[in-house]
Parts: sequence; C-alpha cells; structure tokens
Amino acid sequence: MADEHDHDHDNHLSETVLRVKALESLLVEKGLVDPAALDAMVDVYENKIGPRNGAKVVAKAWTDPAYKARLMADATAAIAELGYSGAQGEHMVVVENTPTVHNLVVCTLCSCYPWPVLGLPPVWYKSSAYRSRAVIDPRGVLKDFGLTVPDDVAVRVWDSTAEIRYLVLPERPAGTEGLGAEALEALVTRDTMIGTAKVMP
Amino acid sequence: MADEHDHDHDNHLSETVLRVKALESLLVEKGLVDPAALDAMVDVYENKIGPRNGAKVVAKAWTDPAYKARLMADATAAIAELGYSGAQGEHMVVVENTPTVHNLVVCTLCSCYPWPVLGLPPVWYKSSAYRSRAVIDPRGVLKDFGLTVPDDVAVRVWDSTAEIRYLVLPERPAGTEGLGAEALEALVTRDTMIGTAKVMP
Amino acid sequence: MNGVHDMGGMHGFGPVEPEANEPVFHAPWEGRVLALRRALGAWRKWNIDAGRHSIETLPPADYLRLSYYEKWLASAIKLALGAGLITQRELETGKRDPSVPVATPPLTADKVLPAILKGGPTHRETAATPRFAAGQAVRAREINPTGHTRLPRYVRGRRGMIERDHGAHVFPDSNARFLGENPQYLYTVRFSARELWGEAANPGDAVYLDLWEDYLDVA
Amino acid sequence: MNGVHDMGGMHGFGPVEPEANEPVFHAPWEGRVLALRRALGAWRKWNIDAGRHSIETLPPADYLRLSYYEKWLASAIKLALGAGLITQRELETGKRDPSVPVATPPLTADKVLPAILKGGPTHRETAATPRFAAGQAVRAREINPTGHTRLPRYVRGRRGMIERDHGAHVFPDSNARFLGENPQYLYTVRFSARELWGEAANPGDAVYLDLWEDYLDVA
Repeated sequence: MADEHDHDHDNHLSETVLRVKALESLLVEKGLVDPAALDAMVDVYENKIGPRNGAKVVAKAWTDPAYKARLMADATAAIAELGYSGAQGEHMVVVENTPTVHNLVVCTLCSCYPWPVLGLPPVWYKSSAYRSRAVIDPRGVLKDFGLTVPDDVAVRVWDSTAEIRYLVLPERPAGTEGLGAEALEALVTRDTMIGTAKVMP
Repeated sequence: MADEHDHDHDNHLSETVLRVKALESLLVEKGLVDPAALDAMVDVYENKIGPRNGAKVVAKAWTDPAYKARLMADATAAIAELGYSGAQGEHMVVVENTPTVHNLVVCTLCSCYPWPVLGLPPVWYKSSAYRSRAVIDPRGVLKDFGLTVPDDVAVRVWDSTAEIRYLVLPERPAGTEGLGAEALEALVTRDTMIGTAKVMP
Repeated sequence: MNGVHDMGGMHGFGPVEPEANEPVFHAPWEGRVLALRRALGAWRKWNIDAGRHSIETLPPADYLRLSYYEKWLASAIKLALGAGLITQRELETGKRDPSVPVATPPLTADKVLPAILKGGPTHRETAATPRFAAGQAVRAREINPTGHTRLPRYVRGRRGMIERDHGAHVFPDSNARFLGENPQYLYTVRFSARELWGEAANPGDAVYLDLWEDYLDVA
Repeated sequence: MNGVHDMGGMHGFGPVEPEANEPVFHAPWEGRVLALRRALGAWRKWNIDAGRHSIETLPPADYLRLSYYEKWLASAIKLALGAGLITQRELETGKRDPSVPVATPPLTADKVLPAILKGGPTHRETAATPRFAAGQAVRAREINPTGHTRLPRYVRGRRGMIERDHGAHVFPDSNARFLGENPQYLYTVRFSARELWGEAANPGDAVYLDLWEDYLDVA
C-alpha cells in the first residue's frame, strides 16, 4: 500500500512539473509573463526576503528602547525603517511575549503570514493540522514543537483574518546582556517570531 | 486532464476490486467469514429489503386509519406488523407531510437511513453535497430534486444523529380516492419517503 | 471530534445529483465490502459507535475523496487490525499466519437474515428519571470532544426545544471508546432554522436532532 | 462560504510536523508557480480576495489533498481562464490561439522588487466614524454567506471585546465579487478561549481576530 501510494505521488508530481512548464510556456508565448520577471521573483524570496529580516527587527527592539517603542506603536513604519515593507506585510502589528503572555500567529482561513519580515511560510504553517488546531488547542500545538507553556501564562492566538500581519517579539533570553544586536540576531529563529519556539541563549 | 483523472480513477477501482478479493480470501482462510453468508447478505439487500417495504407501509397508512394511528404512535411496532424490522431500523419514527409541513430526512454525521423499510441508501443520500446542505439549505436541496416548497410551508429537517430512524409519510395525492392499497403502493417512490419528492398521481 | 465528517452546514460540495434507476450496488465488490464488514462485526469485537469512529478518523482528504464503500473497506481493515482479527503481515501477504488458529465458527448463511431482522436495539431500561420534558427549552452544550460524539458542531451553544423523549439509549461517546454503554435519556430537540443559521433562514423552518442528556443544558 | 478552508477548531488532521532546515521551495516548480501567479496578478484582472476565493472554491477533497503550490497552480489557471487571459483550448493544446493578439507589456524583471516592496495596502481613508471602540463588547454575527467571507465559523454568534481599531479597510466580501471595495472599519476582537471552546479551555487564553464592522453587532 505504502509503495503504491508513493508511486502515485511521484507520477502526480512529475505531471505537475510538466503542467507548470506547459503553462509557463503558454503564458510567455501569449506575452502575459516575462521569464526574467519570474526568475527575479523566485530570487527575491529565495535570497532576499526571509526570516533574517525579522530577526534584525527583533534584535533592534531588544537593544534600542526607542525603536521598540516605535515598533509597538506603529510596526509597519518601524519595520520600514529597516527597509522591509510591501506584499503581505502592508499593515504590521507586533505582539510581545512576556513572562505572563505567550503569543502564537496563525491564519485559519488560508496561510496569511508576514512575508517582508519572515519570507514565505513553511509547510507546517500552511498545513491543515496547524491551521485547524492552533485556535482550539494552541497548547497542544506548542507541545508538538516541544514547548510547554505553564497554565498561568496566557496564550494569545492571533488569527490573521484580514490584511493585518503579526510578528511575535520573543522574550530576550536571560544571560544575553553582554551581546550586541548582531549576536542577538543570530539567536532569533523564524519559529520564535511565529510563536512556536522561544529564543535560546 | 479529464482523461488523466478518469484513467487514475479506473486504476484505483481495479486496485480496489483486487484488494477486496484478497481481503475476502484471507478472512475465509482464517475462518472469520463464510462466503455463503456473504452471498446471503448481498442477496438480502439486493433482493429482499428495499423501498417496496416502505411503500407498503405508506399505502397501508393511507388506506387504514387504525394502522396509521398505530404507525404514528409507535412506528417500530406498526412497521414490524408488516414483517419489517432490525438492522438500522430498530427504533423507527414516522413524520407526516401535510399541506403545511414538508419533512426531509438526512444524516449529517454519516449516512444513517432506515434500512428495513428503504433498503440501502442511494449514493446522493451519502454524498457530502446532501449531508452538508440539507440542514442549512433544505429548500435549495429540494430544488436540486425539482421540488419547490412554498415559503408558507414549514420545512422540517430530521438529522439522524442517534439510532432513531425516520420515514416520511408523504401526502396522498388528490385523485387517488378510488385506488386500493396495491395501486397506491406503486405510486410511492423511495424519494417520497426521504422527503425529496412528492407522490405523483 | 470536530472532524470533516461533521459537515452539516458546509458549503462548496456542489449540487445534489440523484442518479436515475440507481442499482443497489454499482459493482459486485461494493456488496462484498458491505457483507464483509458486517460479517466481521458479528464477532462482536467492536460496536456500531466504534465502527463509525473508525470511519471518522480516516485522513480527512481520504474521507472526502473515497466513496462510501471504499470508506467501509478502509474501516473494516482498520477495525479488524485493531481488534487483532488479522495482522498487518497477513494483510500485506494475503496469507494466514499459520501460528494463529483458524477461527470458528463464523456467521453462517442461515443466520444472516435472522440477524438482520433482529438488529441491535440501543434502547435500555433505566431507573433514572428524565432531566427534560417535551416543550422545555434547552441549550446544546459547547463541548468539543476529541473522541466520537454525535453532537454536531452546528447546534452547539444553540437554543432548542425538547420535542420528544425516547427513553434511555446507549451513549455513543462512551460506547465508541469501549467505556461502557452509559445509557441515558435521548430526546428529539427542535432548533429553529433562524437560531441555527441567522435571519436569512425561513422563519417556519426547523431542524430536529436526537440528542442525549449529556449534550444538553437547561436554556 | 462555509468551506473546508474554514478549518479553525477542527480535529483529525494529526500532529503539526515541522521540517528541519526546510528550503524556501521544495522543487523549482513551486517557485515558478508562485512567480507565475503573481506575474498574472500584475494584469490586475482580479484582486487578492477573488484570488483567495478561487482557492476556497476548489473541490473540497482537492483542497485537502493538494499541496499549497498545487492549489496556487489550480487557482492561477482558474483565475486566468475566468478573466479570459487564456482559453480552455489554449490550456489544453498548450499553444496560443493565433486569433488573440500577444499581450504587452508583462511585468518585467526590473519592476519585480519595487512591486513587492510597495505591496497592496488595504487601508482606506473614510469619512465615516467607527461604530465600535476599544473595550466595547461585541458579538460576531450569525451569518452564513455563500460567497467569500473572512468571518470564520468558529466565532459566529460568540461574544468578544474590541481590542483595537485599524481604521477602514477594503471589505473582502464585496471585493471578492468585484462589487467594490466598500471600505469599513476593521477591528481586532478578543474572544476568550472559554467563550469559543467551552469550559475545558484555559481561563486566561484568548483568540484575536481582525473583523470588519459588517461582521459585528453590539453585544
């Protein structure tokens, strides 16, 4: 059974590859798309826009109290100060983790995600498992990530139902007082800014 | 695309046939099932138990007021008088269509259906389309069957969430006063006893 | 569980498409699957509620994609494996593990019709008195059990009226988990279509569900 | 629409399975699909809400079975066909219908990054005053639109509290149907987990949704 399904799956995938090629070739022939623009778009999301952007925002907020104040008051503008803006991050809100509050971001209706600061979402974020359970069983979902949130810490789930995009400002770990922004940035992973992980020193 | 899917579907079906054969042969070898019992079970539902049973119940209710009274008071017992009972009809309730009430039976959670009086359910009754829409848009579903229920007729939908099974007693059509039970029975179709059709004279 | 099987009130599945002169089975294998699953059921290793739950817990995409009898086939295999009637290895090889004795006796042909006509009533006598009475206002509980339940999502938290008392019946939520029949009063409850679906619904329309006492609160 | 995409609160999809060192794309075709759909979008024949609705209206079994980029591919084709950018016959033959002139100019490479950095803000100035204010109790409406909506089923009929006012934003329900932007106030609304899921939920937990004025009533 397993083999048979894998085989089906492989066939299916190679068909998909052919269909995408045929579609691109048709759209190019019709003048509807320019292959160089497609290359550029792939390049942007593979190489230019990703979670390192968000990590820079977080590290700056940790080390620059005035920036943090601007970030919490108007995240879109504060994030644009660092050069990050646009598609799927037009209207940003930052939610801060504290010793008593843990935030988690989801989009139950599709897969809305703050692209300018985190890049394209990982497969798990787009999965039915995550989308369905994050709102009804966030603590169970966090356990799937190895994170147990104590009962006296409030879990706040942000369901991205409109064009507001959420970035979690994780807690700065203890013992990092001596580190500068660049060293801190390296500690900040994608998942800590979605809320499925804590930053480890 | 259509061809490719049909082809997949055919492959899938012939695989299913082989899997069923392999399973039956294993279960017979293990002494868990007797092929003659399987034949008997198929024979029961192909030839013995079907909507003609329900039609007899309806025709009798139309022509025998005392029977109708017993049927409305205790459907299980009244239906058993005609020899129909058992699996998926252990606890029967009959709901009556009138000039002001139209009844429709569904099972949103699976496909519960009154087997002793109607036999096995048709594919549409088990479909996601019917199960999902019958409760939120019963009038739209009835239109799919060509039946428009006036706004001043109440639509009552019976969602078979427990082991109670529902049979609709359709309205006896005008102009059938001269007909006996046997002639009436021939007018009663399966769908009229689910509530997706009216009996036509 | 809030599974994809709990589809009352969903959109997007398209029109209902009746088939003219539909046969009882569309191919012989469908009848075999029906018969196999019921014949296996005669070993009484599971009950109807556990059987339903085995279908509800199929992967959701399979649940929507597979036909009714394909789901029955998947469920028969799942149940037989779970109950130890067959092993994974036997299923893969198609051959009986010779170390397991041949079972006996299976359901025989002469017992088939009597078993069908007898069925499996779920009504149980009880010394308890019913908590609700016809005409009483109730509210379906806002519960989200992760196991089997017969309280659909679309009525949870909604106000209805007791229509009829059916006496005590086996409670599926516990029975499906082999935690006992826990018989309790079962009621037909009437919910107005407007209570369930809002102002756009026809004011006279209603949906009736059969709900156990543990699903209901006084409104 | 109450589609299968509206899956908040469902059970049965199994554990969340993060992938270590996940690449941005798992195969080059995924990146091509992302780029193709966005490059087609640059023709402005549809908007983001219509784009989302084209995915929501995929057959439900496909919606659950297909990967994210497979859904994007299906949606790109559906949208391009619907907008007349391509014809069914072109799609089947893979060749341009010579009677249709070649379109020009498409999005060019130099415009890609600027377009991404600009994005498509949905905030709109309005002369209207907001109906609700932070701290106010509201109730999500019990509505069941058959078209696109961003009001998930799991909050309908539930009581929440206005957390924040985001000003007026394009209203997806009308925009997806090309019936206009109908900008209206958008609010973040806080729902306690207990209000949504019952007594079993942690008392301090909450879910926040961004909801438009037309989705809300005074509680």
